[in-house]
Amino acid sequence: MTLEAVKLAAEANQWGAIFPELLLACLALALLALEIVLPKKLHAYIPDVALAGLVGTLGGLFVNFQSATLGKESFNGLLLHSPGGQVMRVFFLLTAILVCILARISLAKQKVPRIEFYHLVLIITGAMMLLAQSNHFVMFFVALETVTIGFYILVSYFRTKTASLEAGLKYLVMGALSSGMLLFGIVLLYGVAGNPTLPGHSASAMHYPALAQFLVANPHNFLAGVGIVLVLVGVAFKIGAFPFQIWVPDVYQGAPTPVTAFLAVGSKAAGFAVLLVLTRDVFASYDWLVTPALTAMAAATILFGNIAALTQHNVKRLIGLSGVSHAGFLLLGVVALAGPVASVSATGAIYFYLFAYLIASFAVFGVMAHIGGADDSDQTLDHYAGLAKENPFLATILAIGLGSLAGIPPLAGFMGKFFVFIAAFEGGARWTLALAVVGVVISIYYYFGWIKAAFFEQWTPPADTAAPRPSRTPVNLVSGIALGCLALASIFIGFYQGPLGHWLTMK
Amino acid sequence: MSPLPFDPLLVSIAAPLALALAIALGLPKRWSVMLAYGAFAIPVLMALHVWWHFGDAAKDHGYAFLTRYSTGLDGLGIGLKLGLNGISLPLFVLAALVGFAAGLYAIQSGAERLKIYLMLLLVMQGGLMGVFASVDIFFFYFFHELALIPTFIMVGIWGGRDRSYAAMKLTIYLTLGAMVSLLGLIMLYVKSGAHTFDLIALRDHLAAHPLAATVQNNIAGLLLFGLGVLVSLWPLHTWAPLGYGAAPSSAAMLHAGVLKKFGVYGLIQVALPLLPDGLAYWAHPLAWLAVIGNVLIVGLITIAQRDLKQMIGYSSVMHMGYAFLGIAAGGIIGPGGVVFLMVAHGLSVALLFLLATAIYHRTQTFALDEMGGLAQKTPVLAAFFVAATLASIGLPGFANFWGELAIFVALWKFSPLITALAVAGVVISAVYGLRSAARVFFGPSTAGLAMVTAAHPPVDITWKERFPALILLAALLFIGFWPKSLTTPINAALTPQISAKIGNATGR
Amino acid sequence: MTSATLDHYVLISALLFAIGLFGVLLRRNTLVVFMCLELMLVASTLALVAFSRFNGTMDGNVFVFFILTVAAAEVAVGLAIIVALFRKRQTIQLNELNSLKN
Amino acid sequence: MANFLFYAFAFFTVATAAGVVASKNAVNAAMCLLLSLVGVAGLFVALNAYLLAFLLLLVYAGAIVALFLFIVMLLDMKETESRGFGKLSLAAIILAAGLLVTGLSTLVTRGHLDTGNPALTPALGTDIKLYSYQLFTTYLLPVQVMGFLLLIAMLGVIVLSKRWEGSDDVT
Amino acid sequence: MTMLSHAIFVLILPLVSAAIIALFLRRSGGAAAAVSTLTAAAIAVISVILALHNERFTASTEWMRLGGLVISLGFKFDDLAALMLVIVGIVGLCVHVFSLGYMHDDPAKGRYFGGLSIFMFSMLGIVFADNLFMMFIFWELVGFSSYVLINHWHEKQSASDASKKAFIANRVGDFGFLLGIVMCYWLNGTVSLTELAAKGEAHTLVFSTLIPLFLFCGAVGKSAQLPLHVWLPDAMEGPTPVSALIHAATMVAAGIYMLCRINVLMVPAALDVIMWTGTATALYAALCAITQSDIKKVLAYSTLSQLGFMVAAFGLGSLSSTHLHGTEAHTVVIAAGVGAAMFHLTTHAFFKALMFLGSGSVIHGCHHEQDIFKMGGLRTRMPLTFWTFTIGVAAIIGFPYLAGFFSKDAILYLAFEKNSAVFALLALTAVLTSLYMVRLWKLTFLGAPRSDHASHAHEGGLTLTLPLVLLAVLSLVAGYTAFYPNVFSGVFEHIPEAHGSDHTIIFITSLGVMAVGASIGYFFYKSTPTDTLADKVPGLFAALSAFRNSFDGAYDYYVAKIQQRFALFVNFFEQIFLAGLIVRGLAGFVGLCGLGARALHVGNLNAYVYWFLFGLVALWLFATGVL
Repeated sequence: MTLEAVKLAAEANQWGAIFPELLLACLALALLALEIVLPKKLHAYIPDVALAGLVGTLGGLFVNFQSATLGKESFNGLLLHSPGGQVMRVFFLLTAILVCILARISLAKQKVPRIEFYHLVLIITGAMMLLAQSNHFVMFFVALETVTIGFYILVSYFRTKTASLEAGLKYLVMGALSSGMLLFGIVLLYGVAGNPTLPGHSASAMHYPALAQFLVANPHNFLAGVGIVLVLVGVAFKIGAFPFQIWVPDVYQGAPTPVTAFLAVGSKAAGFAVLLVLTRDVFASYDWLVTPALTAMAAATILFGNIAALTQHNVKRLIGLSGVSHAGFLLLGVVALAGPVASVSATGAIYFYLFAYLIASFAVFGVMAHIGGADDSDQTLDHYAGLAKENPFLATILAIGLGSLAGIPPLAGFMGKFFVFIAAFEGGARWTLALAVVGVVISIYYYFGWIKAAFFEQWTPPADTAAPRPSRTPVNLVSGIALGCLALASIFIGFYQGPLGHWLTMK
Repeated sequence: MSPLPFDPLLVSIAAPLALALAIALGLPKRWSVMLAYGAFAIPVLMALHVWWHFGDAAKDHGYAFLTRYSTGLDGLGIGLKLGLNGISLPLFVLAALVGFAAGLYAIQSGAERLKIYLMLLLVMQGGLMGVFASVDIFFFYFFHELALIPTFIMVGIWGGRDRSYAAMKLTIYLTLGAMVSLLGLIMLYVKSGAHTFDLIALRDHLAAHPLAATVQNNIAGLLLFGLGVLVSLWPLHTWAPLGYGAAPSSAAMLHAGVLKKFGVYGLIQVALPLLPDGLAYWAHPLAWLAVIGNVLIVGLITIAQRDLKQMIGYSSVMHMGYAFLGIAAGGIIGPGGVVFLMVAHGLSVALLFLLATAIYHRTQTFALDEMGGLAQKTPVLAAFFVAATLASIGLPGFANFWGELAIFVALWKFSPLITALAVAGVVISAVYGLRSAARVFFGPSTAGLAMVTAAHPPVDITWKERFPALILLAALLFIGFWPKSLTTPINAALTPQISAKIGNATGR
Repeated sequence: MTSATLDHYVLISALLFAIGLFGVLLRRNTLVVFMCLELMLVASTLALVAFSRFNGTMDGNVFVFFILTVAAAEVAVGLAIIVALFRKRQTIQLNELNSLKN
Repeated sequence: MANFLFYAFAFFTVATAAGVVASKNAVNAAMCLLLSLVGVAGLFVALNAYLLAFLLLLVYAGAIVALFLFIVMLLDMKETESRGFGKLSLAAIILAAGLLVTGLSTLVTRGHLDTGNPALTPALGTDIKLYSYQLFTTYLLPVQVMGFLLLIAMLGVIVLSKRWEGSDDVT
Repeated sequence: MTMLSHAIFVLILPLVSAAIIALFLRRSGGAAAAVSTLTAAAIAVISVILALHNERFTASTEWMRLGGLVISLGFKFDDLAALMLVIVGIVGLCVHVFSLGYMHDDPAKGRYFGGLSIFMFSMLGIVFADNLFMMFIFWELVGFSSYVLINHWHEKQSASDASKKAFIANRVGDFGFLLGIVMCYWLNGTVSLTELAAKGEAHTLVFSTLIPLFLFCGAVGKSAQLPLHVWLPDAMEGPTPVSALIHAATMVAAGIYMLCRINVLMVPAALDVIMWTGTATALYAALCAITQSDIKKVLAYSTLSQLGFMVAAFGLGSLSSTHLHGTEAHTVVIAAGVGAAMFHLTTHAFFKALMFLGSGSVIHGCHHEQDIFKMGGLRTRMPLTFWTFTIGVAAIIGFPYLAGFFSKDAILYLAFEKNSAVFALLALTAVLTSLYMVRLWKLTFLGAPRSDHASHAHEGGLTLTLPLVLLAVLSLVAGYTAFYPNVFSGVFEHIPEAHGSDHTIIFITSLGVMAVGASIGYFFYKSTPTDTLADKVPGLFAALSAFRNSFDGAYDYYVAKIQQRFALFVNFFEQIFLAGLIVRGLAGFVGLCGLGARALHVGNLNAYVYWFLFGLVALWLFATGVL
């Protein structure tokens, strides 16, 4: 081991390739520094710094979208900078921006520390971006745990509320459990793939390409199969797929609304980014194992998510369970990818779906943040009664967001579903697709029920004044613009897919 | 090409949508209302223009005025391709006319929150124009859904009795239909192997490489189920009367008059040329379902209705049965008759809904039992209503007759027994049609009506109501007296492809 | 007594993992549940080290570092949550912590 | 000798781990966890991973379990865990146990792994230099991320525990 | 102008008139009346010109084409059409003129005359139609105009009901008519009357018993044969001139006209059915007429009865007679059914229109009193009406050498030749006809007035009387075939004429039945305010009334007790079973599943951990294909 070797290995660490993540990290540190340096009255502007930094990073990423490292590995193969990775980076940055905007609304109603929240969001975002590009199980695990532990804190961030803490605890236990399973799966894969008596074994068995090579050489290894299933369980927890969705409503309800949004969109998308890479590139030769598992999971997830959301009255639980069903639809795309006849457009369809989901979800969460009071775990459909009369802007945004989530044309969500359905059909998931259609029909009931509450019903104060409706936060400029943009984007993308449409034929 | 410097089809889609967007972005009410006249009139002008020029226009596969706009999905074979053939042209004109009438009626209706009402109606109108102008199957579907959504909201906000339940039921039912038919379209897209939604390209491709029979059967089954829900094929129809009963008049006019035709239109435009064997496979079950369910059972149910609007809703369900029968009958006469009937029924049912609301404004009720003798006060309204009723029950002179006649003629070749049952439906429709007209208008005034009319002396049909009604009635009569105005393009569209493909009526 | 092979280590590791999982299932004291979760992580490290040893690769050993760090961070945050919750609710029994449900 | 060590530590580890699950008292459970970790450390030693064994004891036993004990003491719970299970949960427990046993036995019977001669495979875990080399070259990025992980963990604990002016915490 | 353009002009003219009235003259009844009447006059004049001009032609143009289905708008102007055209034209003009007076004070005169114009248009369409589709179209349209005109006084519940009934009964008939047309279209490839005739000549026609029977359904509806006759008596709710025009002279006769048009399609079995239907209708209606007290209803039933005669005549079919020319025997087949039916149609049109208008005059004079038991003594008060009416009565009962005498004789002779049972029944019917007509005549005009209205009755103006006179003249002369110019020979040469002993038999029979019936009618009935039959033989009267009402009763029972109940049941089924049990049930089931799924979120972490374990196992089982 010479110095040369060390140097060589160190040079493989191309820090320039992860400049957005680095920027986020620096920004996060800068926030903490600013909190110490700045006088108290200026603290109110620190979130704006975070927001501006995020927007700047996004801009930088756009400028450097076709970077030199695109398509190449970096950090000794820990990361792979794929086009999909770039797309997900943009996705997470957008998510973070919107979460920050939501946080400005929600945190204002709470007596909790502010700056740390943004710090955490930035770190988690960076970790998610790394996660989406990881090409090695160590990187994967570390980034994943960073995200997860960050979320433990965020979920229980409103520590003066029992609900938030309880949600935090539940997320902690379930998250740790799933991490344990995931880790054990990784370990098994590592152990099998490094086994010198097996063909195709590798010294760096946690490197995805090496592992994939090994799996191709050993298409029916039992332990590898167990490992793959355990890894899938870990990822399924993240995306909230049945039967690992059970935590979703409780945690979504208890978590602060911006965190719920972050979980629902960011965490779920991270799970899918990982699942996409794993099923498509790593576990491809185990499609005999992965496809039936994912198919069953997708079908059950769609059905369960929609059916369970049907009777919900608390909108946070409702949106959580509807998110479960969306995970099911996305899984349908993954199934199409993993199937024997891989669909060409599945990857792009999933990305498209994710973006449509992001736009629609944040529109809804944005409205929820305005409607919810200080105790934002208690937000029911009744709180929306008469919204259309009192605040037509929010009501319209809500309707567009929910419509897009429900998959009603001409909104973006419909296009997402449409592409995923095409992919699923190409991938041969016929019966699951049929179930998905049933799911869509069921979902209309609760989405429409929500719209109904906002548009068709009048607010009648309950007989007992014990539960007054929380007053609605007025819409400020930034969130107004953000929500307006989200709604318009939902419509616009529905009509004109533009460059996003090219993803669908992206390899 | 049309001699206009712009694409008339795109303009007729974009004009209403643009105004809708402008209203959404906060156009003042005065301007909204004023511009709405224009936005509803532009499609009519465009439609009449293309109709006039259709005969001379250059055609590709029977399609004139073809233009394609990319929306970024070229890789998937999806693009906004606009054009009209002999089947879509009549329906395009229908959509424009009924939309115009409904729009005019809505503008003067003075509905609560008129701006939003108009906005939704404009979205509907834009979508409808798009449905019939789209040559791309995806956009054909897309525009249908676009036009569908306002219906839900309009029923929910401006609806009548049971509006909440009706809106929900309508939404769920129609989503089911739309999703299942989407599934069928996706299956067609994937299985065809052409990887395009362009109808013309698909036709060419499938002519060279026809789909296997089982695949055709499956796709046709999905489409029939899905579109069957949308067109209220028995027993998937229960949303229709409820929804129409609750819907505000303009929404009901546009939905029952035009939007509902989407399903049948899809079967003729998409399934017939692309899936001939599949349709033939389902023809008998479909015909029996339509004749026993839609025509006879629903016909009897219509007789038993006590609510004017629900009755009209049921009658429209019944008439859709004839549309399915025509499709099952095949050949050129059957589907051609269906296209004819669609246009005619669209006009007549829209007229009926308009008049039903006009009646409501005078009687304050839709309950047939509480009405009577209104004709003494409002003779012209009565004349309009009777004319609309007679049109809808297929009196010669009105357009509906030709459609029904052609369908019966085609159907005999398919099955004389079914024809006999279907023709029996004509008697049933006469029973409920005349019964309702008599209940509302004729005979002595009822005590209830006298009370209402004492409070609000009923005026005869006003010009604000009369003008849209006249448009529809004139169109009905025009087509009724000059059927060739419709059959010439229909023949041109149906003859080349279909006579060769569907053999069960041997070219007749 | 046969010599300890990789299989033995994997078995022990799996056993530890299973015991941990069983503990999470069984116990109602949040702290003990948490301990059992740690047990599961430890089980993984054991397998990692064993694989690393028998396969003659280094990655596994290095991975253990990261796992230990993650475990430490997790415990810190977890215990903080548990303490905060205890201060609010005066209990850490799982079956009493169910204010979030339908 | 090595075999004896293995069996002894293995038995010890499993037994004490069972103790964690079985002990009534949280303190006992923590002590059992500690012992179990010692057992694992022993197994590490048997696998020639001396550094890791040391680290395990240091980090886990020294820091984590101590933290656990500290919290157990701090919270000073009077109530013990409610005992006894309903019929349903008893059935579920038995089923779960059955599943776990089945799973384990499947793993053992089907998951057999041949290895080369362990004597011939290099015991890389003994070489401390190798760890540092790997951590500072190949795995430099994860190490950096770990840094941030620890940072946010710290921050998180502060956020969750510190009293803030104006907060309506009650203790 | 060619004759074709005359024909087109005649057809279009009333449509234009109707359109003008509908669009512009709705409120100015006088102008509407003028337009409509002038139109009718023009029609009458041109009709006569067309008929007299010896040109017979066919012409057609494509109206609609859909694939192979071509529906053309055409003219088949032969002697048959010419005869019908003249009848329609003349009766139409008379009725228009009569209406000028009769409807003078009606507030909705515009609508009335518009309706009349529409009717003229539709009726002429039937007359001219050269194919069955076109005939069907105008067939429906006359139904529509009949509906409008019956419903003229729509504020009366009875008028509203009657119009509805008429339309629906006609629709039932049209159901069969349409099926017959469609069947003929597919079987013979054409529905053009000319082409069908040509095929018949060339013996390439495909026969089927069903086709004529289906087509006959149309005639049953329109010409009010059993069992669809029920609408005609009720149709008397319309203004009396309408009854004269539509429900006596022209529209109801369209069924017979149509049958004559499709004579080529007839087969013996179908003819038998037609014959018996006609006979039964004739007898039934005559029995019904005896107990009527409403002047118009008596005439309505008499119309029914006479239509029965015509239908029976058509059903009796053709006659072949052998003439000896030297040594060669020529067998000549004449379409005697067509001839007899059309002959009777012609004469009936005149005398029945006359009587209806006469009754209208009476009703007008008696201030809309229609009950004959409240009349009486009008002979002196309305002499012109009395005399013209008397001519009508004489004609219908077959008073020798009046119009009805010849045509009825022709039918009786045909029946005598072909079927003695029918002959007997028709003869019986003729007795009854004389009886009820004389009864009506006596009760209305003779004796003393039995009400104020009757005693103050007076003759109407010129517009009321002039048509009566014209029609009376026609009733006197229309029976002489020689009276007609030779232009109708295509029809009239088929009129069966009895010769020799047959002639004597028929003459005597005819005279006998007339005399018997008339005597009974004249001597039995007293000019009293109550029905003499009801007083003297109440059992018979009740039986006859019940017999008359039996059809209405049956239909009412069917509509109210069967159809309506079945509809309600189906509706109930739909609401409860389909919309309720299935749809709501499905929704409820999904909702229950939702509640179940919701209940799974128990909030307890331990329970959630089980999900993970079981989920892991399930996933494994799915993955490895066990599940």
